[in-house]
Amino acid sequence: MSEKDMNSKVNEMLARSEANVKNSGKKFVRPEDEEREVVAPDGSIIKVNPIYDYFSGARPEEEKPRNGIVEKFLNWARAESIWVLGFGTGCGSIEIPPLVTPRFDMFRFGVQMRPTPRQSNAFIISGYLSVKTLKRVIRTYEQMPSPKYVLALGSCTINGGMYYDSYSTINRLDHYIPVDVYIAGCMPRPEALLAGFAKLKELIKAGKAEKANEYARNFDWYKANQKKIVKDWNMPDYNW
Amino acid sequence: MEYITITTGFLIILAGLWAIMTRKNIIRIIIGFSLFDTGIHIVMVSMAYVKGGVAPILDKNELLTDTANKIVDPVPQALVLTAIVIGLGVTALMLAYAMKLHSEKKSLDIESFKDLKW
Amino acid sequence: MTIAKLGYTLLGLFIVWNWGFLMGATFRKIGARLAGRYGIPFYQPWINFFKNIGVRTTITHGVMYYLGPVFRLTGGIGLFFFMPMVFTGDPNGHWTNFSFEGDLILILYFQLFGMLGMALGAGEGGHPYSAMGIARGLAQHAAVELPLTLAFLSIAIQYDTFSVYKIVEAQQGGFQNWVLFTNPFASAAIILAMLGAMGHSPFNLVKAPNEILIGPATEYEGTYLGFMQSAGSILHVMEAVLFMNLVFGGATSWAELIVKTFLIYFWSVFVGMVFPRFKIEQSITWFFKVPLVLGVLAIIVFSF
Amino acid sequence: MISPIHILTIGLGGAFALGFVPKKAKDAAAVIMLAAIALMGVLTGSWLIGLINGDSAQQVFTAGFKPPFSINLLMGLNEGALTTAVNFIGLLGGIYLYKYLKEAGNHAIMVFLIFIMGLNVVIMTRDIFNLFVFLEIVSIATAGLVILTETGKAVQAGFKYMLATGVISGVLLIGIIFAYYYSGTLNIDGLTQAHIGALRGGSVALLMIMVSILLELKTFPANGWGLDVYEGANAGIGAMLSAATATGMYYVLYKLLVMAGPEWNYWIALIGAVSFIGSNVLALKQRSAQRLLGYSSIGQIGLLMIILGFKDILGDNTPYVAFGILFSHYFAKAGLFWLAGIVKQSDIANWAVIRKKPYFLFLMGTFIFALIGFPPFPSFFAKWELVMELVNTGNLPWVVAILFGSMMEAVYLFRWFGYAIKGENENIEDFKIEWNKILPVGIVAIALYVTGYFTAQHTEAGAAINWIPLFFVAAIFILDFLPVFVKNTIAIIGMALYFYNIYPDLDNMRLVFEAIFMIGGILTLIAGYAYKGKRTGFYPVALLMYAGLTAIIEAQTTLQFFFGWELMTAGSYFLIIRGKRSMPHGLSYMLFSVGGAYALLIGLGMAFAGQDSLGMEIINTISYLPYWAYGLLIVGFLTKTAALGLHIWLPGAHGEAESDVSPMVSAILLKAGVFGIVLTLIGMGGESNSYPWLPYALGWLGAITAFSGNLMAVFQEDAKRLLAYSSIGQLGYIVLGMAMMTHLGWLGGFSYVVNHFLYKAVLFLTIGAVVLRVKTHNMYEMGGLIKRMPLAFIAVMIGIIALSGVPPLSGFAGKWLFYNAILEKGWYLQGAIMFFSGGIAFMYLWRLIHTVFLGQLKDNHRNVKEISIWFLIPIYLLLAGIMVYSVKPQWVLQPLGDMIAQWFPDGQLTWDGGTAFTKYGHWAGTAVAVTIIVAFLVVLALLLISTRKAHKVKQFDITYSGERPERPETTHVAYNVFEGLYKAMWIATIPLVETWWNKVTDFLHDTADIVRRIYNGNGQTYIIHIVLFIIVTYFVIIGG
Amino acid sequence: MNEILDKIKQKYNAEDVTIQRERLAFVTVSKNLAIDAVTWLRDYEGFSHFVMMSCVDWMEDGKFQLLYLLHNPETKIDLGVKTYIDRENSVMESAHHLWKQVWTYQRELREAFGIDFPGSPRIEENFVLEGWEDIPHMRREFNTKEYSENTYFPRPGRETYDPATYMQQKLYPNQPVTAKRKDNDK
Repeated sequence: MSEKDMNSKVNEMLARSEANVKNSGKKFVRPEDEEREVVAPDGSIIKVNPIYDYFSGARPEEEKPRNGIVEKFLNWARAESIWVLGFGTGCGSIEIPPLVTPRFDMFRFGVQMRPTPRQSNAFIISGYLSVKTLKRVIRTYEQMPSPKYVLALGSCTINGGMYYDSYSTINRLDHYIPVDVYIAGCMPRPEALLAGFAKLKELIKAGKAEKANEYARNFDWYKANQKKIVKDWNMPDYNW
Repeated sequence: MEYITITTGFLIILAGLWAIMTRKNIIRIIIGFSLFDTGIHIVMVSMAYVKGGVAPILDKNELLTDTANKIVDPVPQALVLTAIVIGLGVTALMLAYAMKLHSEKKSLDIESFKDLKW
Repeated sequence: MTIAKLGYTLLGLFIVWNWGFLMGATFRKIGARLAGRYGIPFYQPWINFFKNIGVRTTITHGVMYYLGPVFRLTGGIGLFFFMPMVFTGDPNGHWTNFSFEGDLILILYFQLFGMLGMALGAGEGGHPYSAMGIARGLAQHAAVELPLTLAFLSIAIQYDTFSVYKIVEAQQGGFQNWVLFTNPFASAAIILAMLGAMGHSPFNLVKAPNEILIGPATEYEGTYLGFMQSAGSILHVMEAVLFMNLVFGGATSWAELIVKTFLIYFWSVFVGMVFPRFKIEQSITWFFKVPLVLGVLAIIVFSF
Repeated sequence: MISPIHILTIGLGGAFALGFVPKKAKDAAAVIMLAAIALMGVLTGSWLIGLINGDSAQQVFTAGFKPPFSINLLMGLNEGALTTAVNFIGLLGGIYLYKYLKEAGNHAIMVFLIFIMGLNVVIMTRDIFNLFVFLEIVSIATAGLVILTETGKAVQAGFKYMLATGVISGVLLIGIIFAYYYSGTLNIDGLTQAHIGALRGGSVALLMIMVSILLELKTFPANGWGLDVYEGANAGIGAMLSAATATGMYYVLYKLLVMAGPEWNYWIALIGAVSFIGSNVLALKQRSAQRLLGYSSIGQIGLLMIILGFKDILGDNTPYVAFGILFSHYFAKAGLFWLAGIVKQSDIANWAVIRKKPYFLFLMGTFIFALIGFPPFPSFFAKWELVMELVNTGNLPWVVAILFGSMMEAVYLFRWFGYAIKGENENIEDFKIEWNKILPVGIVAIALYVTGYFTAQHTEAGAAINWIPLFFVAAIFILDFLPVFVKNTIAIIGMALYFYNIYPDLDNMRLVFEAIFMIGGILTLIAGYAYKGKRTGFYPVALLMYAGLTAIIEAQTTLQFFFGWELMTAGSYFLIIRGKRSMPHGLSYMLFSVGGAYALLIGLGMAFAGQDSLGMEIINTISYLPYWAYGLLIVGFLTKTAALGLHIWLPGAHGEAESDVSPMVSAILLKAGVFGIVLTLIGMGGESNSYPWLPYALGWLGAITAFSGNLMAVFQEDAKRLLAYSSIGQLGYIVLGMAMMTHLGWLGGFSYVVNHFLYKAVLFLTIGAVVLRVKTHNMYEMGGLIKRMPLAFIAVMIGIIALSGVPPLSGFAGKWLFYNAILEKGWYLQGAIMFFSGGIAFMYLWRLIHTVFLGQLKDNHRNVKEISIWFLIPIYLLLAGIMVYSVKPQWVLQPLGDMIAQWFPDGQLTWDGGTAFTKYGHWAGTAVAVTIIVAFLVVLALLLISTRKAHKVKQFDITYSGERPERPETTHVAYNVFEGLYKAMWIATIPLVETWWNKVTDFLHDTADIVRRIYNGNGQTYIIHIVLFIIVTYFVIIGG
Repeated sequence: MNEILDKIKQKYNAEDVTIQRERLAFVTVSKNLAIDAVTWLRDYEGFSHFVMMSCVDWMEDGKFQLLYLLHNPETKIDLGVKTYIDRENSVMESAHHLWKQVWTYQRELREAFGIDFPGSPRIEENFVLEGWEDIPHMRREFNTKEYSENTYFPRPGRETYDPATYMQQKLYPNQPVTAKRKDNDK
């Protein structure tokens, strides 16, 4: 079989497969995401849209910094009290736990782990991000209160790394959520992470870590990017 | 003499009771009941008997003095008449029942009429 | 009540708030040193507090959610108000706060105020982990209360009063007069049950950080969290002060108070550092064993 | 006056006349029969009126002879009354059987007439042989009626009946002839004079006569034939047998007992007691309605025999007592038999069909309550009198036996009634109503009420009863066709006026309770406006309960008290059983109530022993076995407060009741028990009582009740059951407080009484209203309702804060007082248990508010509305009460303290401004409240200042490990919340008490099931029973 | 081993018998008989353990090759039953009733290759990808690189080297390239 034949055959098949997919009927929707009807106690029917009804979904607003010295003081406090939420899906996350060991001891820099996004102001995203995990990242990021900072840890997170050509891993995190500090490496060592924190502190103290507001400002762009790849969008446009 | 009748009476009563309590056939039970009744009647009459007394029909003058010792007591005799009549009525009614029971179950065995219990 | 007294009381509150933060930091520091780490700087709680106050976005799940931290902090402050802090020999002295308004029972029951408000607020948040944490907390609290109540009753029987001030007064004049030595069973019960009241490991399943995401407070952020930290610090000190007043002879000066509360607090921290966490049924049964028996003994000793 | 002999004339004449009526003119025949019976009735009635008005009794001799040569009849007061009654019931029975007899033909009509006539003569005759003759006529007539009108099973029963009565009459005849032989007379008076029992051989004759009469009365256990007839025969005939024949026979026994002499009294009472208890126990397993009634009839006759046996002790009261019971039985049983004939359902479970015609339910209820002896029926007063007299004369075992039998009777009758009220009636064929059938039933029902009223007037204490509330209830009952709005308004106005009228007459303690009952009642009634339609039957029973409650408060005499108690029980039973799934709970409520009432009855009887009056003050000076008396009174009252062991009815009853009924029965009704306990404890002499163990035991009971009630509440999934268990616990506190018998204890107890009323009413009303909206009781099916019902949430929140005793709300007052009281009294361990219960209470309260109002809102509740405004009004009025009490506790505690000081002057609170002092501690309620509120506001202001605008989010905007929650159902933590606690404390939740009671009932039922197999349906076996009965009686009475 | 192979050859016309190892063999049966054969192996021959199920895309032949790998715990033999199905109309009889874990494999195959198994439970649901809309990504005609470039904002300036040649050039720039580039993508 010559290469040409092969290519034409492939193209033909491609067309057929696409047609197949399109003709194969409705796209699968998870049962819990389907619209449903429930019967109210008084017998009336209530329509439930699970994707939007349960969520506020309001657009985020820019949160103006306070004035002058107050904001400076607060920025100092934020910088000295970085509460971290870790998000690890691959090899990257294994580099975070050493930070609490005596050798690296991030606590002395005012950095500590928090279990819930509500109480964290820094978000470490590590490892390659598939579309599936990106959804969780977006949701978690949006749930963190402003001001919030994102540390992208490792090449895969930053630009796809060795998975640059995978059908399921994203290439550039900062097209989906704003990133304050890039910690490159495959994998970065804990020292690099500590350096990242130092960098973040600098940024915060300088008042430059306002990426949360940037997200709000460019919300439509970010959302469009996110929705481009997340096909079964089953959460509101903004997760409060 | 009087003891013979009264004893006979009681024996008949017992025989009747025995029949009522042990025979399974309803007709026999009714006969037993008749016996039981008859026995009672005999007892009644014999109780009224006064030794050497005559029938309490005051047709002779000598009976008018010391009457009570010369005639048998008339009251039980009157009673026994009533009792016989009633016994007859009861027996008749029982037989009517027997007929009706038989017509319903085609049986005269008392064991087969236990629909109501407990 | 004079303005001066109110002023002193508020000053005391401020001291307690700060001391609570410092104690919290010490606890962390001790933990760090135990693990061979340097640990947080001692001023970290204040920074955390200010950072939390400075958080820009706030969410609310509803009015009750909003009021939860208010209840909590009011609970702490109220507890402070009703507790005589420093014994000066004057029942209406400056540092007796508002203890003229109520006695030990008021203090005992007022502890629930903040808990209840917090539970309701967290409940409205709708997070399942909040509910789980609260359920565990309540179950454990009930179990802790039983030996504590018995011991408190025993002390009340001993001194024939429910007034905390009078109990402190009766313990003056040397450590041999402390309840710790005059009523050892009650003291033992309190010292053990205290671990549960303080809520450190092994009795901290209520807010197990990795399992149920610090439990009740899981949805709270920013200012709420700042308020709750404040309440927590005040409550920690107040718990320690309560046990200090009841068992360890009270305090005649702020310095003594700080030393004693620190030692009391250190006891629970020490245990917490050493022992792993109990499951909730384990902790309940634990309180029903040794502390309860001690509590009953304390009662029996004094009822004859 | 027409001579009573003409009854015979009329009867026989009528029967003869019927012979001439053409066979086809059936209406004519039936009318003649009715006319004849009516004529007899008029005759005897005119005699009765004459005799009541002072005419002298008349003795009639036939044919001018003297006994034994003549039939002689006596027409005295008793005879007059009974013959009138027989004719009356005969007339009604005739009407009832009108169509039935008509179809059966002239012969049957004739026989029925003869039957009634025979009974008349049986009652009047003074000649023993004549008695035999007419007894035979009656039984032949009965059997004749059966064979003429029936087929199938009834005929079998009729044959057994013939056999048995034949043998019995044979025995009677032998007895008669021997009696004549030894005494020479057949006249009962003659035999009495001859002291037949004392003659040689006469005792055997007497035994045979007496035993055969006893057997004719179908004494247990030789009564299988009677039961079969009751079950098999037409209900109309059953009614005649049960009402008329039994009445006649009973009077025969009465006559003959005079002849037999006083030594027989004991035996009659004993046989009566055996019969009463035996047949009532055996009836437990009955499913067939008519047979059940048969057992009950026999039981009632047994009771009447006991009364006869005690006629010397009862003395002049005998007729009163006997007639009271007899008439209740006579009307009620006839009515029930007739109802059975109308409903035509053999299985009692199918009686649910009666609900399709609600007024029948009313009739059935009337009869059943009359049989059990509830006010206002004659049996209530008769039973009261009987028990009072028996206890007074030291016959306690007999009283216990009587009440045990009555209890058993209550079990099966109420079970039956429960089926009728609550059973499934969807698939059962409806029944037809015929005017001639319903008329007699209605008449006897009304007759029961009328006789009840007049029975009450007969005694001094009874006459003092305040009937106004009952008349009000009756009026509301008549107005039941009106819509809810009107009835509710009338009820509220009525209660308000009544309260306004009586409150000046009450002392402080009674005023507290009356205020809870009446004001609470009015408030809960306001919630009734939320209901639409007619709400058939609600108002009469609710008001009946309140009538009972107020009667308890107002009672001047123990009779009035008990009267009110029973009314309240009846009313609350009906209220409770209105709930959807409340049948088994209604039954157990009723049984515990009846049991408790009997304990009370004995206790009150013991109080009456040796006293002149029935005034309420007699419980202060009990001299006859006072320990037992007070103990029984307390046990009686504890059934209402649902102390541990007697509590198993409460959770179901309160949990399943309607939304506005739950607060009535929980917040209000339970206080009746507390009131009783308060009365008893005062009666025991307060602080210096000489019965130290009673309050001590009571205290422990209270503490353990508090503990287990609260613990059980923690593990409930049903919101209303949770509250119900909570009520058990709270009542435990109250009992403990009262049991302390100190000023502080009582103050704590009373403060709880007031508080529990306030917050439990709030909680039950709110949760009930929520349940009305969301249509489920299960907490895990609710959740997040704060978004939809904020006002309800606030109400529950304040309610639970008050309940848990968290300052500054009112609950803390109780806790604080309790601590001080405990320290003063020295009940440390009880106190510790109680305070531990408080900690547990906190758990279920949180669970209640969390799982219902917080957490996740369910999809199907998205559009539910705020609870009804009519619920909100009373709720917020009550909340206002709580708030006032909280901020100004002295306004409540000071008057209460003053009131309690009259019994417990020592150890009062001292008030200094707003601060209360005890020996041990101090509490400034107002100041605390102000401090906390100020602190709260300051903190709130700080939060408002330091927070930026809070963004309002929705229910799934929660952190969920990066995920989103899928459904509210899976995100709401509500089911089995306290799993950890359960793992630690499951051992304390084993339902030992319930198991125990189940064992008891199982034992009784199994016994019944085994023993009743002696009635194997074979006529011969029944004869054997009869013979054995005679032999055993002989050996026991003569031989023994 | 041979015994079972003989049997299956006889019974199901198995072809292409490969004995891979002592205790591992593969047979190919026709599409219609495949599930029958697997059932028979499970029920009668003791192959009670289902090891896995996989698919090979023979794009050039227009076939998918399905493999059911079974294990007999008694004899410790692994037997792979292969079958070919049409690539265009890729439907296969479902084996979900034999082992529950087959559900998951079939879901995976459905998502990755687009093979339908009618009747298999939850077959419609997503397996690893959420909301995948393109052609099944394991079909060989799917170009993953192109897809990635079109979808995921590739970082500009990225260069790709073959590690072997690149490293050789870096380390030994003066020597001729000996390492052969393996040309993987067509």
